[in-house]
Amino acid sequence: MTIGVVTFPGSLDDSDALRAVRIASGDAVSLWHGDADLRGVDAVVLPGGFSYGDYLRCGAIARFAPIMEPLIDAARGGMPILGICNGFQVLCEAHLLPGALVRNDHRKFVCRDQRLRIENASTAWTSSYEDGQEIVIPLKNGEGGFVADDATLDRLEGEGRVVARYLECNPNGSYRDIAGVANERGNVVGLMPHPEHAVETLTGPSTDGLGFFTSVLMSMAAA
Amino acid sequence: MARVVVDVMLKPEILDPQGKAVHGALDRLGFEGVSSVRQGKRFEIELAGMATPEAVAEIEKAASTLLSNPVIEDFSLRVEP
Amino acid sequence: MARVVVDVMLKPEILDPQGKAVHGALDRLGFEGVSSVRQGKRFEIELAGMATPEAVAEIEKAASTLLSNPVIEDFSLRVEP
Amino acid sequence: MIDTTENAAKTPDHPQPWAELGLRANEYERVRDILGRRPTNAELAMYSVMWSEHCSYKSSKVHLRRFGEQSQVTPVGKLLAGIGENAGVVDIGNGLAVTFKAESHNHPSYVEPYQGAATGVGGIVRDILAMGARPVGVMDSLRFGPLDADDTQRVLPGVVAGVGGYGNCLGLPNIGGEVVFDPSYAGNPLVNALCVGVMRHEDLHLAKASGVGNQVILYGARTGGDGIGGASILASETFESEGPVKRPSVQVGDPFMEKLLIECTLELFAAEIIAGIQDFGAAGLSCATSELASAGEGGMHVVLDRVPLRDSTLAPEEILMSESQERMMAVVEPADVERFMKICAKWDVQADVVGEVNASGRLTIEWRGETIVDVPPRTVAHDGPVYERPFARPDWQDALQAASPAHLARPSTGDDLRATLLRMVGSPNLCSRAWVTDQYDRYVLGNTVLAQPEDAGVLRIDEASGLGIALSLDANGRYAKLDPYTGTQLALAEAYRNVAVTGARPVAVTNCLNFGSPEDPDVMWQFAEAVRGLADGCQELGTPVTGGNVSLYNQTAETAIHPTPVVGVLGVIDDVSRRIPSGFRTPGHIIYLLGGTRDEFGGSEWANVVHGHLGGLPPAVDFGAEKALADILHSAAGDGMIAAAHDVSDGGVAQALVESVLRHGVGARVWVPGGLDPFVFLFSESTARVIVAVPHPDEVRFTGMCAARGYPHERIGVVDDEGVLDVQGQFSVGIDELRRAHEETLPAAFAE
Ligand SMILES: Nc1ncnc2c1ncn2[C@@H]1O[C@H](COP(=O)(O)OP(=O)(O)O)[C@@H](O)[C@H]1O
Ligand SMILES: [Mg+2]
Repeated sequence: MTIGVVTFPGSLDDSDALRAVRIASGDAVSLWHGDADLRGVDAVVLPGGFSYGDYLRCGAIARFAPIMEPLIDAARGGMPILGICNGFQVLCEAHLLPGALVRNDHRKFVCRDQRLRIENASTAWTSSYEDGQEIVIPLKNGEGGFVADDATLDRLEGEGRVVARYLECNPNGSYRDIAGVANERGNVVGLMPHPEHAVETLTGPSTDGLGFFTSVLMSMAAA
Repeated sequence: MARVVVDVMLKPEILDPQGKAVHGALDRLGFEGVSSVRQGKRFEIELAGMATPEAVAEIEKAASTLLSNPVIEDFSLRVEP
Repeated sequence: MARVVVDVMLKPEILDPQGKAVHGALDRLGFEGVSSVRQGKRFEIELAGMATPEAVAEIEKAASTLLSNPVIEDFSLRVEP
Repeated sequence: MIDTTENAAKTPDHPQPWAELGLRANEYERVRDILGRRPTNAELAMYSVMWSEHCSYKSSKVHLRRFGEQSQVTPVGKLLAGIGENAGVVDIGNGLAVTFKAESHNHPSYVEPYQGAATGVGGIVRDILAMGARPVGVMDSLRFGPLDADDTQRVLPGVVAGVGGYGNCLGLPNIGGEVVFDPSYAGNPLVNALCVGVMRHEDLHLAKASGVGNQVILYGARTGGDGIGGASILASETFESEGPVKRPSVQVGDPFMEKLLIECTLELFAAEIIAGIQDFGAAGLSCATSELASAGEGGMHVVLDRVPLRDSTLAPEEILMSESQERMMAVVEPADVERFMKICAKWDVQADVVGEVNASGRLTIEWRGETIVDVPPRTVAHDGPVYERPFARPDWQDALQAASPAHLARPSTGDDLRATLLRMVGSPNLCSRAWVTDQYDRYVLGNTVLAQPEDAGVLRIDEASGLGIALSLDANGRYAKLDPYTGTQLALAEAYRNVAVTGARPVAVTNCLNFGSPEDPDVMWQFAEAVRGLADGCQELGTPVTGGNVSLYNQTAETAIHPTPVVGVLGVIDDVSRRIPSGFRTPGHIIYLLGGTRDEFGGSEWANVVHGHLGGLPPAVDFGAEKALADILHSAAGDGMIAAAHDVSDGGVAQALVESVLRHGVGARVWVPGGLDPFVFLFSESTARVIVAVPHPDEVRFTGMCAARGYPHERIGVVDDEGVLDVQGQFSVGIDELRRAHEETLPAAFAE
């Protein structure tokens, strides 16, 4: 099973995402933003960072990178895609996921160990968890406030597409404490916190993040 | 040579933490009588040529796809003399 | 009720990385004929009362101290009808 | 009209603004002597900026020589590069080397806090990159005026956002630093940034231009008019004496550009097509060209018209002085230029050949086809003026040292001690730094083993073997004011100890020396004492100084800041999985205090917080004890005998205990060792002490080791889960109450 990780100019957590794939026993493949080619991978991670410096709006410029064309097609065809932090922003800008991510309500960058509840353990990226399972993984963002209009939020809740929610503290002003959402089919997931930073006891606050990567490897193996 | 200015503001229903913070700071500094502050972005785009209708239409397209995100923002555009 | 708009732009000699990035993106997306892009901030300040000369003078002071840093930025202010 | 060398030779009496550019009359005369004519405007620009205090170290050089005279061998081997290079390089084994350095960006951060701090981080990162290393972490040491001062309210949030904004965007974990408040820094904040990088031995690139015919390539951002004169004028003059030629002197950073520059440069290194490289710091092209040429064996010719500009109206001397950020200069063999350009294009980095290495022995620069610079490069870059500034022990020093804290009223009852403790843990210098450090990404790159609020940052360097490094950055201006020699050694001792408590072996030192005006003999004495103290201390510890930075003229009017030598210590840890964390976690673990406690309150936080008092002598330094302590910690870490260790410094044992219980929210029962006064036990700042938590089964082995080495160790308590810190027979205080007192201060001060 191969999982590709896209490097945009300004991607920062790409090497971490590749490492997380390897620790989860997947084959990690590095993808380049300028190639309109997914190199035959089975799933893709859009990693965290500051693509194009996060100038303009986070993810707004990366969304037009050449690799996004085949990626958008693949996403529509059901390929598992995970956008972490900046990757989540890219997916929203590309309209693969609803809503948008805006400046934190306290206007500061925040880095903390964040408690989350997995609200939907049936997406391609969360099947290793239990519904309602609580996990702690790092969160770090300056523009992580998830916003959408009420109708969209109601629909997301109604369809079980809120994948994860913040517990104990809403770190960025996200509407309804939303930390991650999925598309209708559940193959595309966007998540503001960073599971790839919680895959080793030595460097993470837990190993709770590993489940995102094992989920997709297992679901692909089953398919 | 012409200049097109594009203003991008968050939609009224979206929380604007920066505007709110500026409002709070104005209050604390004793600037009274302000009822609300919103903060947005301003782009000054210099064209190499004239602001022909085609050129402006192009910028308008850029404004609605790249410079603003219609999910959360509105924009307005004007050609400066 | 009146609205005062304050535009804050980086001084011309100061590097504007955001404008540069936007310019690059416009080029790559095939929007041609743009010779430069500068990105700044726009503040929409709603006053509770009228835009009296005193009120505007107050906002002007805020613009030069709080809303902009004169070391790197210029601002312009206008009262909207 | 262009001021060519030919023109200069013909017009010897043409008046020049050397004074406005910061040159002294004798310095201007020396330039004329060197050239045998008056300098052109472009040459004047170069000499003035390169001979500024900031670039030439003209006041500090005679003292800094001490560091180079020391043994350049660390406990883990010889330095691969030492003082004189962009940054020192330490061999850490496995074919790997580490380079680290701190730099100040004090005045720019006062003028424009966000951009000043951001470009400070950017500058030090390029320094590390230019050594051939991949930057892997940053730290920041910050000092401000009083927490409640208006100016602190203005400066601090911007500085913190700037350090975070730039470092986070580069993808470098921030692994530690300092935040200190003191009235002496009002109007004179200190912003010191450190970067650490890693390379394989063979990748060490030293800054020099050699090989006749090699091409000189400028790559990165375009050159603009920002920061012109910043080096000579911003950093080397006091605020009041701003002369007439000041241009807008602040630079704006573009961290995205820098991120591309890093990746591009690393790819160029990997392709082995870089013969020499130099970062652009203060003094821009003047500095890069003259330093490269001076360090090589030949000469260099530069065509200034080829420098890509952001502002086409710039004059040649302005181009030479511009401090535009995010630029580098490389020397490349002609056959490799095409590959060089290709790699730059991949990363969207502009690159232009602007010159060539030749055998002339001179640096020549042409503009519009005419020669505007023709100088021996060494005279610009390396043979600047050197001053033996007068220095003398200040006449107030004796009185200050005589004002001992012995007469200050001390808390005597348990209730008084409890109230003192709560007041101290919430005071500006002892309260939680989370409001600051939560704005920094400590996770990126996935190798951060320890970061704030741990005593030192620990990074994994080699995933296969677990080889890693530890770093701490410390200073105490109050101690240094009381006695700059000892105060500097105390900073060294604390940084050394902070590294040691992680289980790492301290091996090498860097510094950033922040002082007032060198023209004030009092300040110059402080500086000389600080250097002497650091050099002697490093000698005793066997940890050489590998490099550093000096920032002078940190003063408003006649008042200088406290002398503030910031010391960084690098440690090596063979296996990061053996690191010792700092917080108590497990009930039942036994708490030991290692080291002896004396009645030492000169310069202490207690005297500061409770009495607003600064006087007497700082705590005594004992490097022998520090070494013995570090050895014990290193062995104990290797054997897994210690579950947690925390350095005892500002605020004493009380502060260390509070931080240890709050880390994971456990409780502890503590008793005052026999023969010690409870107040002295809790709040004295005696050195060479740490508290450790030892699992019961390891206790005998551990105490046996301490006893065998003759190191004082006292069983002072036990970790529990009762939710209180209980000092038996004195007082007890709930963890929740402690947490509130500790964590509320900064958020309350910067609430909107
Ligand atoms: N400006 C800063 N940037 C990053 N980390 C910081 C900063 N200030 C303090 N810290 C971290 O917060 C923790 C507590 O700081 P401090 O009490 O000064 O440590 P110590 O006294 O052990 O040197 C340490 O881990 C330190 O590295
Ligand atoms: Mg410490």
